Amino acid sequence: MEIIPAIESILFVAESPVPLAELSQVLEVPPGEVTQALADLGERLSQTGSGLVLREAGGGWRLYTRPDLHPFLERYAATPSASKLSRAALEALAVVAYRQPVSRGQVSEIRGVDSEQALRTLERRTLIDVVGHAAGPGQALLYGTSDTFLEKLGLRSLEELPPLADHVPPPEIVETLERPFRPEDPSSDSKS
Amino acid sequence: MEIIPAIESILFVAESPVPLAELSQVLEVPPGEVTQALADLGERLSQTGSGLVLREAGGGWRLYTRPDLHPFLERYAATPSASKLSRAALEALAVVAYRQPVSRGQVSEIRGVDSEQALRTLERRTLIDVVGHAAGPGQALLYGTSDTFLEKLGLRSLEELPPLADHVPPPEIVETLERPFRPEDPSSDSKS
Amino acid sequence: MSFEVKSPVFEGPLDLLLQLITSHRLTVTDLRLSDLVAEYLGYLETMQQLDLEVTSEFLVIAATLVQLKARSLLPDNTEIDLDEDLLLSEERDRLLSRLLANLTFKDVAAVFAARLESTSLLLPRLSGFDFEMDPPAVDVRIPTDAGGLAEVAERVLLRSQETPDLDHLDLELPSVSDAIADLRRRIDAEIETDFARLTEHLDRPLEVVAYFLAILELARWGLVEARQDNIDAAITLRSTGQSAGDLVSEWDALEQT
Repeated sequence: MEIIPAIESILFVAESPVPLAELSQVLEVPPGEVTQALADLGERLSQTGSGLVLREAGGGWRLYTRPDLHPFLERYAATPSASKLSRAALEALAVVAYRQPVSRGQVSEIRGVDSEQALRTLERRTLIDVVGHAAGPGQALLYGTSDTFLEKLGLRSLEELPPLADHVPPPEIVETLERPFRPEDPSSDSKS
Repeated sequence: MEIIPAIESILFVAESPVPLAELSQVLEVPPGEVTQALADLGERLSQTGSGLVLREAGGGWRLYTRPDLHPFLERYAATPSASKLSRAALEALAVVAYRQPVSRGQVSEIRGVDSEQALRTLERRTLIDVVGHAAGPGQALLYGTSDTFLEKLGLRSLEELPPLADHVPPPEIVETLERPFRPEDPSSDSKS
Repeated sequence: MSFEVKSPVFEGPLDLLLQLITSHRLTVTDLRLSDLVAEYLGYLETMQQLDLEVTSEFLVIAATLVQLKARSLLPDNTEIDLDEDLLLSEERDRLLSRLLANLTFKDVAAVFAARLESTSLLLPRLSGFDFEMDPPAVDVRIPTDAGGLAEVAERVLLRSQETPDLDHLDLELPSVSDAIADLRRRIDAEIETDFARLTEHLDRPLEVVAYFLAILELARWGLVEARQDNIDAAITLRSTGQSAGDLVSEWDALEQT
């Protein structure tokens, strides 16, 4: 009977409402049982005085914070730990600031790690915006910095960003990195 | 008695571990009561078979999915697992953890091999961070571990790192190491 | 000299020395320096580059070992230069303490690896505030100023330009079987997806290669349909909906050896 906690954990990490069919598929359990388990989960949350509620919305199921607790969350939003950007987000912000417009793939490539989460955080905090789409098959979203970004750094315009040192590779070189995981640099791979 | 669900809702939305002091400040409740409420919350989660667990690590408290449910979350496509750290990166991380602030040269010296790649990997994963510059002509960058490191290792603070002495090889191994260097070793006297 | 890739591959002279000692292949009196040199040169070949720092360190270690060996071969009544002897024993002690420190940190690394492995099963929630109507205005704090941001950008951009990561040299090759298992789960769940999306979480080119081999295998079994309209297009993948039963990949057997 591990379906209920399994559903709870999936809804906890999910970025958006999860459709019943998807839960059923992931758990390999018929939709009817999932529906029952969802009802049990909702029941448990309300009976044990949890701070979370389960709701069906937007074509799926999702966990939310209890609306009557939102005043606490408003106050939490103002604390240092809630407002501070993580190191990963700061790196992504620096890349977007100096290489905009730039796609998620490019940011990930430059940083050397997947940067989806970091960009999502920056977007949520309105430091970056989607400013266009890349040409080409994928039409990847392109990000740029926002007015909030300028305001927070006390800049009037992007031209006021301090110039990077001369030894930093210019964007043209970075462009060639766009295709993920190209074969290694020919200069270092002469032996194979 | 709404402290427990209030804490639960804050930890639900938090993007990093929340320090006890901040919870106390947001809830306007003395730290002692918050500690009690955290204990009660952890207790309720485990007793009601929740899919979530409460942990203290990396300077604060945070909710996580239960480890045994990880297979379900892997199947739920949103959670690709990060690739494991290489042995080189792990060893460099060990040196940084116990010798911080430490320069690349010092890490390389201790490991007996150049550690630039390893340190770069650790920086990408935000497990280490540049924490300063060495005095002196080169002004080498100095590395230290990050809050992410503490959280990922399940440590409250660096003081919780076990003493390095616990990791020194046992006498038998030291003996083995010394043997080749002892010309007067009786075992090698009998050689010819 | 052969190019065989050994597992575990040693890292540098200190590590090599440790491995030789702990595998009982080395005592100073019967030390065959040629072995040490051969192994080390093999190591350099796999690195495909000559790291001067490491090489000079290797020479220091080798010289110390040779001196120790010479000393041990002298009859006991030979007159010895005491200063030289003292220097030699200092050098020996230094080498020993470095070996000890090295082993100590290897032990720490093993503990870290185990801890990281266990906490990797714990997933935090990352989607932030969940208000549907009116999320609170989080007062974002950029923890640096414009100059600091430029420094971060410089570090990240320089890092991106540097030589390819050689980390794979000290790791076993990524497992194709694991990639197959991962892909089967995810392609099933996502119904239709593409190769870039399935591999975007990977750090290393070799891992991507493993995933590519895995896709070929899955296509061969008829579990996955792969399509690419032209050479620049994304490789789209869809599950054929066929159940695989207990198909066993040849990779399983291959990778177990």
